[in-house]
Amino acid sequence: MPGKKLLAVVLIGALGVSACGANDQKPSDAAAAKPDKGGTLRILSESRTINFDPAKSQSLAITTLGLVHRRLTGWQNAVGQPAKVVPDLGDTGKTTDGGKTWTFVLQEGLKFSDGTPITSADVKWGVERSFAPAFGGGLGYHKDLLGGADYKGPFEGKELDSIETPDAKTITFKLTRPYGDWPWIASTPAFAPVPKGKGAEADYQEHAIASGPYQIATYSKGVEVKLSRNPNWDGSKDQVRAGLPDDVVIQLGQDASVVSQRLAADSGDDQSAFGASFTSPAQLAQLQANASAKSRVVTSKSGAIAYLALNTQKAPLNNPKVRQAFQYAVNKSAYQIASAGTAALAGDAATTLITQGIEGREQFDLYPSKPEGDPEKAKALLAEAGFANGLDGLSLVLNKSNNQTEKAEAIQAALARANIKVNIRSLEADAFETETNLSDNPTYDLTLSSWQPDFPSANANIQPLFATSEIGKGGYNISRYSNPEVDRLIEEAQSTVDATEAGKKWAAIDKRILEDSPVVPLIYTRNSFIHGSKVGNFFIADFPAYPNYLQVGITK
Amino acid sequence: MTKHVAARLGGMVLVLLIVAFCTYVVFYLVPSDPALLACGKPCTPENLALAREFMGFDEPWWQQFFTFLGGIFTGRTFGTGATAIHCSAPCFGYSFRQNTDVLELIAGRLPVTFSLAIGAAVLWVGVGVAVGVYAALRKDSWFDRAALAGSVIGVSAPVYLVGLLGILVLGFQLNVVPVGNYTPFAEDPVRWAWGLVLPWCVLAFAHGAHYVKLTRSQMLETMSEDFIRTARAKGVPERTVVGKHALRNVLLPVVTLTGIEFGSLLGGAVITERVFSLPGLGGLLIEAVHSRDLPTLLGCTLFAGFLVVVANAVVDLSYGLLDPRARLT
Amino acid sequence: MSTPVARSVPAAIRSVLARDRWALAGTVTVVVIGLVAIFANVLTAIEGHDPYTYDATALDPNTGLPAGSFGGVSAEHWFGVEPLTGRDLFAIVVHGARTSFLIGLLATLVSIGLGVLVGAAAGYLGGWIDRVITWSADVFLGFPYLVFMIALGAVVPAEFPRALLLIVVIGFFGWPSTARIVRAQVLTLKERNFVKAARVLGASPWQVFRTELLPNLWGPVLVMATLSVPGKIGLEAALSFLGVGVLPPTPSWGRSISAAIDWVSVDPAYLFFPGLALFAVTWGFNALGDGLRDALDPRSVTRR
Amino acid sequence: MSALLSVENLSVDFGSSPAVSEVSFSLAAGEVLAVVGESGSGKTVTAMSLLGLLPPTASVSGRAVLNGRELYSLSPSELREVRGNEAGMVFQEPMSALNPVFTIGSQIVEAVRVHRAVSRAEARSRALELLKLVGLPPERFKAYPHEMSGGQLQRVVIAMAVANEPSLLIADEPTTALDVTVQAEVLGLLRDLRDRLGVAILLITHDMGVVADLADRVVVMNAGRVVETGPVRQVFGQPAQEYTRTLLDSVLRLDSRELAARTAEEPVLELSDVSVTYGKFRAVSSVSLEIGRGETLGLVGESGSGKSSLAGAITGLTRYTGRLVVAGKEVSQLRKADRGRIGLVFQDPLSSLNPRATIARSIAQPLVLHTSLRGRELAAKVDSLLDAVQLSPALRDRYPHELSGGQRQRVGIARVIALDPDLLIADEPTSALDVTVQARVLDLFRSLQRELRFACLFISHDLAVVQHLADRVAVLHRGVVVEEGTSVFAAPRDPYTQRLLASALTVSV
Repeated sequence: MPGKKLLAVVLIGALGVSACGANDQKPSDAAAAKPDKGGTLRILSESRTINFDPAKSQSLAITTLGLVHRRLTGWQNAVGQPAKVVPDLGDTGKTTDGGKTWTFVLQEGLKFSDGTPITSADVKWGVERSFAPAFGGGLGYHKDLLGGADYKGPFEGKELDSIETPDAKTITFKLTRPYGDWPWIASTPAFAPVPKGKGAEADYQEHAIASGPYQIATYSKGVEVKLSRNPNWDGSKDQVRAGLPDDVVIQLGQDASVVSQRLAADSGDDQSAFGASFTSPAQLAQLQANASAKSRVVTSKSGAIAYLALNTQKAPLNNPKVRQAFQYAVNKSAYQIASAGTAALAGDAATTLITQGIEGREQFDLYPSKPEGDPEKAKALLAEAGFANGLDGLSLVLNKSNNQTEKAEAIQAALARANIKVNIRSLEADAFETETNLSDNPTYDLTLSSWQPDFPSANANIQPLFATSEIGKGGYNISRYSNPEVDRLIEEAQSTVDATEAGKKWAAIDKRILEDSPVVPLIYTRNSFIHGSKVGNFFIADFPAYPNYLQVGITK
Repeated sequence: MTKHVAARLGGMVLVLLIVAFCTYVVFYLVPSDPALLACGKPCTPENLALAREFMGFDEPWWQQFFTFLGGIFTGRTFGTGATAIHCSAPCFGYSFRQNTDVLELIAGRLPVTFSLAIGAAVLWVGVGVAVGVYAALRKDSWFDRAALAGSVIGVSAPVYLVGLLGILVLGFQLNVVPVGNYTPFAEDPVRWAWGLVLPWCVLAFAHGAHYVKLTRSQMLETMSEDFIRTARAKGVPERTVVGKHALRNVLLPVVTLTGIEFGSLLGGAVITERVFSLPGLGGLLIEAVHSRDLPTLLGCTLFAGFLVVVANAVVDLSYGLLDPRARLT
Repeated sequence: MSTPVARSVPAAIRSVLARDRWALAGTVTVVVIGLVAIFANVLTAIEGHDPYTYDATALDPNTGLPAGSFGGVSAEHWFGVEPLTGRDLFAIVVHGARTSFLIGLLATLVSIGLGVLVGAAAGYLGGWIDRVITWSADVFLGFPYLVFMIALGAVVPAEFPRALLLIVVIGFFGWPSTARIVRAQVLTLKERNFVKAARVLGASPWQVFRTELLPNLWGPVLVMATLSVPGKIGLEAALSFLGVGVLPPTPSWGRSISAAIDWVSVDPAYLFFPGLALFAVTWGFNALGDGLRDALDPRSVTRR
Repeated sequence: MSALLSVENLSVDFGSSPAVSEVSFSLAAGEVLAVVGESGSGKTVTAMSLLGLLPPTASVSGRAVLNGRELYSLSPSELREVRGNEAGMVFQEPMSALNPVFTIGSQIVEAVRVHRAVSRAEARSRALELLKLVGLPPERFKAYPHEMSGGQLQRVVIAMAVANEPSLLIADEPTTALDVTVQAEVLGLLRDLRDRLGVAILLITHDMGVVADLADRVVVMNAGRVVETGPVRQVFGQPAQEYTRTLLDSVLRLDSRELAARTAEEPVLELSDVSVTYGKFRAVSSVSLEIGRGETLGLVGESGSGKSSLAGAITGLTRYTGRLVVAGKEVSQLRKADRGRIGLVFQDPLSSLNPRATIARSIAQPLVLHTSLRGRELAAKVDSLLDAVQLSPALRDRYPHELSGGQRQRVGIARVIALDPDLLIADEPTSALDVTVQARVLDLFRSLQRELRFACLFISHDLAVVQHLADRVAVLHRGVVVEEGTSVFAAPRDPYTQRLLASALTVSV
């Protein structure tokens, strides 16, 4: 779920971009120094596996996987600007029928690391591969749109008819309905090319054929992955990857606090390394004491939206008045401290559903109050709804592996001020997911969650969390919010091809949903990363809240 | 003799089967679904069903257990056609969470855990026995008192507490020893040893304490035996009395304890490896528990049970070597 | 066969405390922490905080660390406060003692009780009962029990009281080692003539166990129990350390220590107080147990 | 003849009370000097002091000169030279005196090599020579201690002690733990060694028979002091001291008289064709016996003869085949209520009493199990039982370890007679007691039997005790009763019985 997948994203992908930290921090010294070509970049990852099989990956376009695989389209992000979809292997796509049919044209002269040319058939094969049951686990937004409900992948000899490759450069997707964000979908991992006919083996991830600047040199399970230059990658044909270092070494299974200590010490190889995981509040507090280390901490300006989901299908939270009371009852300030020690490190208090850094976002606050909340107003709303004595025995479920205990306890304490009594129930990840995402009849009233869109469109912010189709059955609509009007508006916005126009529609939907108060936005969670002194061009743009790995280089 | 060995082997296999079965049942009851992970995002019920079928989770649970057992002897194949995954015999399961044959996972982590355990055991048995013997010989001296006080502290201080303090003081404050760096022995033996120095010492401090206490009391007991008096009456030098006559008898319980501790190595490794961030079996186990990776868990528990059984057998065997009374006739 | 000096258990305890300074110090430590656990509510009432209330005002607004030196130790907060939450650390440590003692002592009771019964049955009755029990003990010792506890913690529904679960699980997995020792003791005792005499007189196994065996097992059992309490307390702390022990917000030393690891270089007090408490109570029981063993265990010659 | 060893004014104390005070004696080359005394007389401490084998807490004063060397002032390395070289030592418990984890051969070799710079092969051949000397076959060289019998082990210990042809052999109760026939062999070996090697022997023993058999002179000790010294013949024939006389009077003498025949009464115990087997081993085979009311049957046998198995069968602790009837009921069918009809007195009185139970509770146990007596009545009954075995009721709240050996055995008897049993089985009830105590316990036994008229199976290896107490005697050898009747001592028919009687040592001078 949001929480868990988010974690997975963090671990599997690492990121990196820029610059501006919280407290108006200047771009760090190292980031300012211009990195040269060459050197060995080290990435210290908590994760024990990195899935280089595009079909199985949920990696963002700008993190680890992007070093090895190119995709049909790419992301361009920079500080102070919303992320844009840009050409990668192909152009950004054209539609002639209002978003139902999309055609992409690949650049000339592209080659895989083994020297064979990359054709539209290889892209098609890659997408088809993601339908095979053996290659599950990746981002699958395309599957429904391509109408592949009964399709079980290309290894059984069948092709997916909705993808056409009239020639080696052209690829056409015929969608089941108009979809304006298809160019964004084409930047998800499944749109990386796999040489046609290859990749049937389960361990393809360990020797995947590269199209990006690096190829997999060695893959030692659980220990490290060494990437070396792909001789067949042509930098002039790639506008999203700088490909500066000669080698990239990803050390796996690193303990986060040890990583933080090592990078703070900044000696030897660690000077050209950065940590792929968030720096924890404890580590941040520690880094404050070390001027050199402090200057090498990069904090995102914004990030995933953390929210309290209210189960809108279960009494008494099926009453919008009651739900609105929660908007005032929570204490966003205590939540900030519980998550990172200070508001500056935790991230701004959130009032909208669309996260910062996304095209078309509008800032508004339907329920203005102090950061500490307004328990009196909450009580009044509850009284209006017929609960003058408050609420008792609400159940708040938690995903145990997300370290949300303190945050949940902060919520629990805040709600208590408005006479809302909550019991916290901590579940293991699978049990939590089964209850929130799969169950038809869940018993929870509240749950804490956070959501980072998988691509920089408000669509990815709103649709997975609030469309009726996303309730249960594996969807992430955990407030179980269902409003035919909103569903219709979502479909309309999704089919809008013009980005600016679509953005406006999404902003309106944002407001419309919050009027019903299915969730209480808490904060836009900031992420902090630390890097060694020789790592240059290490920035975090407005979206996503991860460094852009593709631009990082080593300074001399 | 042959019959005895056969009975023993049979018993070992039965123990392992029971361990495996209990592990299986307990973890099967845990709400868990590895197919969820392979299902993708968003995870539709159709995708989930496909993933389940592919992994063999659509069978009834008892049948899955027998399929698992069968795999040990015949190997298993998941899925069909070009994308099928083959896990050759002995197949201790295939982890879809980690996309690996479990045996391969264990084999990959084993060197770390063994490096840790064997190095530390050599240290703690050696130092523990030496200190225990010396303390017993100098009973009531300051050395004896210090050894006893130290051993009570060693027994009382949790490994993770001592480990953390060690990392903090020696690793980060004084920068004497490296932290969180495991180098395979084959790659660079010196860096291998240097990287493990701190964990070895910490483990040796905690475990060696038991050996000090055990050796000391055993030594005191042995030194009051009649045969020690006989040896002295023969005119045997005191050094030989201690080093030959007493020590050989003292070693018996030490060997037993070592065997038991070695058998439970995996359980202990869970905490040690977490503290020292070492990529060993304990870490694999705890990751598997947290991610409900049933095949890996089953494989690990079976392996752990196997270690215990083997350790017991080795203890029995070395008993026979050390103590003629225990020899089979 | 040399016959041990028969010393009554209370007399042995008295003499140990009179003679052995370490054992006395251990006892004092255990008693003091025990009293702290019993009167946790009173103590926290005197200090004026409970272990659950968040207090942002006790934190440094720039870092989320406790305001003030050494973890915010002050007249207001005797052991300082937790970072990020501002909860009172003294209250947490004191209530953590309650968790530790409750689980440690009751789990010991369970494991020793089971171990004595099962071990005595194996040793005294012999035959197939002995074989089955000895064999089961082997099976149990072969279990990676830590993994099992972790797993059981996940299987049992959240509604089930967690402390009870830990007591039962920790206690249950402790029986084999006790049973082995008791079995060995009973095998020796069984050969002693007074047990034979009772059997000749027609006493039933239960009567023999109660009147002949048990009085002679008290010494070793008490020693085993005392020495196994710290192990049980440590195990609870270790499980909490691994995140599978008592559920938050119930205070637990192990969980505090686990949480404090990350903070140790900036807020050592957070590790110091729970760590010290855990060490002190473990050490206390061990020192007392060693003293008792010297006095009660006939095989031991480790007199100080 | 100048003294080989002379001890002058030896005093030893362990902190508080002196264990040995002002002991003096001397020993000439080739002479056998026995030091006798009951437990606690200080005889063993005296012997141990000579080779510096006392625990470090002991403080020793006085002088002991061996071959002109002052033993008590030797440095550790000088002391080592004396040990095993000039003076060899033989201990009481051969089973524990040898290191269980080394072969006996290697232990003998060690004894040789410690004092002689010889090669391994030479030491080995010397060890084989020694084995032959003590009458063990050379194959035993590779044997481990647990594979050998007590008598064989004692021979090994002796072989080590004489390995370097010492001038003095200190033998501390060398035969106490051995069977009668084995004891005779070991004593024979010692005598032989004295004759062949000319070694002087300092013999520590409590057994007057052993003294009479082997020693030239005797030192009688009591409570750490020397009571009397002189040639054996003189001291035993005309003891000068009252204590010596009492000691000698307490020794039961074995003679060849016929036991007084009794008229047979109704049998209380009947065994016919009783066998006990453990796996393939037959411990008791086809034994048939009977004992009438008020009668005592003495059962004589050495270790391994099956007497304990037989006792186990009769008390229902051991499975058996055949017919075994007590007071008209088959033992294997006995119900709990009938169990009280059989009483059992054990060899080691301390181990037969629950160390955690008071004397009163131990005595009351059978009454609690089998009668409805409780409270005041029970206490009164316990007191009367204590009185019956001539113990003060003041002992009722004591624990076993607070009593002397004789008192404990009386408690054991009191407990057994509490239920007025039909049959009493006494398994070596006095062998752990000093002679003077033994005599008194046996007297008590006899008077109780006269009064209570129980049938008694009296098991002992001590022929004199059996002769003293029994009406009839049965001899058990390898599970078979080889001879039975009243004339066993007067006219033994079976060769084993003859050998047994021949081995028995007498004090008759």
